[in-house]
Amino acid sequence: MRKVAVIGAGMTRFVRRALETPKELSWEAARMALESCELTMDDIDAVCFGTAPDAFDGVHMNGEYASDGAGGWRKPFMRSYVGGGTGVFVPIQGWYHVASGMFDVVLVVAEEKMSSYYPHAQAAFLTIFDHTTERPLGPNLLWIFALEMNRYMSTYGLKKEDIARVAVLHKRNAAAHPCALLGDANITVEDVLNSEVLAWPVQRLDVSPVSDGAVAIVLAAEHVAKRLTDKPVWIEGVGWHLDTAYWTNRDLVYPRYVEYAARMAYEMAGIKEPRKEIHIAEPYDPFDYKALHHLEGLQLAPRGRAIELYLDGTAERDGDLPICPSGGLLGVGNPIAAAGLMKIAELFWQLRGEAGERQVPGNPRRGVAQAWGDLMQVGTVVVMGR
Amino acid sequence: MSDRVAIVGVGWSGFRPKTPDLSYKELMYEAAVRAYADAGVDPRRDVDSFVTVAEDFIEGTSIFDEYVPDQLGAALKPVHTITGDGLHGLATGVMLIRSGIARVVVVEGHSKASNLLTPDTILAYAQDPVLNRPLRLNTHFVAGMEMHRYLYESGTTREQCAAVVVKNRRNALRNPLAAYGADLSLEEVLFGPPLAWPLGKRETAATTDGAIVMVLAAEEVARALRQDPIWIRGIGWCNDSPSLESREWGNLPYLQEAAQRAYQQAGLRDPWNEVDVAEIDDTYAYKELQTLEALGFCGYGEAGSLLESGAFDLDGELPVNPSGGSLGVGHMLDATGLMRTLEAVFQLRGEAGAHQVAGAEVALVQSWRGVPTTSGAVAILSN
Amino acid sequence: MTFLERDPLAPQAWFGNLPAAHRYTYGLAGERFFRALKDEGKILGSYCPKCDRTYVPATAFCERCLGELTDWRDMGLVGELHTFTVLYVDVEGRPLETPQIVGLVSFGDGGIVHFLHADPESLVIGMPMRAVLKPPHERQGSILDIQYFEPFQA
Amino acid sequence: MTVRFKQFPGVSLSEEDFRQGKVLYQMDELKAEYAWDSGIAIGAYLAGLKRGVILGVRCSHCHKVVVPPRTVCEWCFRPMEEYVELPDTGTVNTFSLCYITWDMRRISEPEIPAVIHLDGTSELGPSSVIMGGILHKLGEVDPKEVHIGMRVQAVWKPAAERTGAITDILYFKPIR
Repeated sequence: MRKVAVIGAGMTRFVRRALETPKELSWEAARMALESCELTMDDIDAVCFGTAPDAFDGVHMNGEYASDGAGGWRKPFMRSYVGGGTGVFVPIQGWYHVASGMFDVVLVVAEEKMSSYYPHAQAAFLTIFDHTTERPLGPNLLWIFALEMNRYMSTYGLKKEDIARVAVLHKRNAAAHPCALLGDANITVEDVLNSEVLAWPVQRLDVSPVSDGAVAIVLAAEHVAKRLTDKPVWIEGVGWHLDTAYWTNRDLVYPRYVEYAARMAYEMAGIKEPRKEIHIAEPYDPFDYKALHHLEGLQLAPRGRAIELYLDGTAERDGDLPICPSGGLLGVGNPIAAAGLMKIAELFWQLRGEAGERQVPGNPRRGVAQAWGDLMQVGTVVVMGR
Repeated sequence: MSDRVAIVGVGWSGFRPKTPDLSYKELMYEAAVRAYADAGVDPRRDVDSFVTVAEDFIEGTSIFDEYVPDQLGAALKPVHTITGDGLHGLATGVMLIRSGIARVVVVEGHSKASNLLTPDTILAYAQDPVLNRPLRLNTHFVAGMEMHRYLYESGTTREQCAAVVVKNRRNALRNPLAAYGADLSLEEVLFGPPLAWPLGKRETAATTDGAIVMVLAAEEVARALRQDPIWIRGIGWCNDSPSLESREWGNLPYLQEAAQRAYQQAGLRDPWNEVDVAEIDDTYAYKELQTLEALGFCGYGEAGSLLESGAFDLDGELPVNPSGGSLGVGHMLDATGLMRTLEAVFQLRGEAGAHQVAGAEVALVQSWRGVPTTSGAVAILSN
Repeated sequence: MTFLERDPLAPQAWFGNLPAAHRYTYGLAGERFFRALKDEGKILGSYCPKCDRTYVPATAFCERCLGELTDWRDMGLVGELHTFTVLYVDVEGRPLETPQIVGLVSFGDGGIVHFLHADPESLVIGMPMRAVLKPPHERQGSILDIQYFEPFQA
Repeated sequence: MTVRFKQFPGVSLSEEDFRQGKVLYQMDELKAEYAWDSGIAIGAYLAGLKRGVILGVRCSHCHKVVVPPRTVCEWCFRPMEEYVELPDTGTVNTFSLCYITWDMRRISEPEIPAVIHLDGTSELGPSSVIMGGILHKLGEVDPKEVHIGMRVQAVWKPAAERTGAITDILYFKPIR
């Protein structure tokens, strides 16, 4: 297998409502990523683009529409799409572009402009449900999260005040992120527990904010990466799995699809004991309990016990396994596809020791990023190391 | 390409303007069963990765990716969607195999065009929301403007464009999968109802339903599975500017670029003499001529007269769209690239029946994602 | 290919829609371009010195090199007819009683897609066309602040 | 970066900016309508609902019984063998008390969506991760009393009003 490195990254601020068009958000992130590794579009062989439902940006075939901003002009350009998992899938797409031997340098861009959906982006989620057997019930996105969270809490007897610690840690971490929408160094568990109930057990502050933003990274084949940088960060493992669409025919208590995706990535990376061999984790955290769910799927905690990582300080920035040092979706924001790629950018900066105020101590050598999406269904996992 | 990838199984279903007896899942399932039987693979055991091509607004579902796995035997397996044409899906399969992460990949594309009650307003939502959409124009205007500029720059005539329709719909009469076979005169096309002058309605492909599934395999697996794998020797894809204001109108530079990549991989120097059969875009009749030129089969402005000379007929020097193309088979939305690939596989296996091109060894397949996009792909296949 | 049979009483289809409404901002470039159109009656372009291209409507970035474009220029109101069509169907696909004449009028290396006000027989690719704007007080900052383009004789 | 970049792009707007006309914007609405062919399996499911019956389906290979029907078993990739008429009773697998509608309007009386594991379908267990659950809503119940494991039964629309839709079941109510 050809080795593939991340050699550059850039991102916009994540904001509630951006002035920029989807094209312009993509361009801002892409341009920064190129500048960060001192490349120009002449050096780019192909472009991979990620954006989640067209219903957000409000353009049919949004990939085609935004392609110029992402650098797709007269380039091989493709958009990949696995719902919420897209942000961590699009670097996998970039990886196979390079690993195939067909391209040496690939620009990977993820963009989302959720504020275009009017009046409220959440309404777009009605149409992720089966058109015939579920949509007539008027479901919303909160339903499935609440159903899953309840199943998870009830099965393992988890307490809301414990789960709230996830939101608190991530939002506090985000206070140090210059692009964050909801960083808050002083937030407390009580704040989360006192926030408005949306769909019990889900409350306002259990949820990541709807946002606009874009992130871009540059991937290069080994021979190019070594020429361009002293500090390549290698993509050591990639994995993705999609479970059945019949989500009511499964137990929502455990994300098997994340486990399968993680095992695929770990096998490729030669990881046998993930808890010992991984130094930073960026699990997908659109809701606080989801981070726990995903840590279990990633085999970083036994089933039902991921919360212990938060209770005993392991998850903190200076803990034994820092979790979402970026601030995650809960803190930085959740422009769907861009949020996933933000995690990849965070690992890139962390592993190069360039994360500034957010830098995890101890020269971390390896990290894992993961996203989730579709109907409680897809896991996408990338392992990066230096 | 050095790491060879082959098509080892193909399956299809539908290929009718309406498929009222089957849901989209059942349509996909039927094509999948055929493809797996053709390849001799069990999807639960043998397939490493699955790729589908789809767009949400065409399906009427946000995140259509959700509903892909079950009927393909792909549940709890690596599956992902490419929002592109079937050839983009095929290219993705090739990359997955060449990267070493998969040895057998399934690529799926489908059209339930008959289920769309408002196809025109959906397509209009692909226009730039600020610059173009406020004019409230039917998106066919892009094709009308492109055709006009192409005729102007290349000297191609409306008669030559109409002749594409006559040829392709006659070819379709020989293809049992084609829904729109017809024996039309040039006049019937030329003086038919207008759509976006100079483009006529009869020069525009009608849609059809169907699903296509292909099984791709790495060389060693392909050779173990069958005697006659069809090799993907080269595949290229490219975009031009998406904006109507800054793209090129008379030429297809993105297609030239995509073709050069595919030719380079395949080691093709002289497409006219080395390609035996071509299945290329004819969403609108003029596109076939404009595309032939962009692919380098002839000089700019020469395709029209070559067509009139019979060069692209079924028994001509370079049979183009022997299947009947989109005009004859029907347009299958983003499954169109796979529809053309299916025909190429039939041709290269010698299974095309009444529209078989004698001795076909190298086929070119090309597709475009339609208005208002500038997204095209080219593949070179051989037996 | 399936063991299960279709129930003859089954409804043929399930009817539904994909509800989606949007509010689009004009963006970094669009904000400035459309304000100039609305307030000053100007069509602006943006120039990329590296690629030697002028984008019209002005864009914030060059699609070729992704450089930021800061050199904005007044392109005048007269461009050249690059191509046009006569459209016989409306946005829903229904026949139009009066066909629409739509063209791309080029300015710099870009142009404006808009309605053309002329006898189609009289239109020739390459001829000069002038933008006819709405009166200033009716302009809202929209592509529809241009009413149409018409042939221009200098 | 973060060390490298001093400034990050991204211009944030507020609702006020729109209201006060500080930013230009364009509104539009998608007109996207569909007639999705119901097909064999879902067609039969809908026809069953109209008759007042919930149809499941059995796989002859792995013997699981699931709902709604499908023509192929997604785990064995074998054709599904037969429809099974299921009782309209089941158990709450999980639920939520939802104070927000699909388009984010606030409501005072919560909707109670639930995954209901229907009787007569496959069950979760040490060796099975598959069950026959459907998404529906609960009614005729005090939200405070809803719990996982609660036994429930479908409340149907009157036969004359049924159209062959999942909403032919109004909701599930507790079995007392």
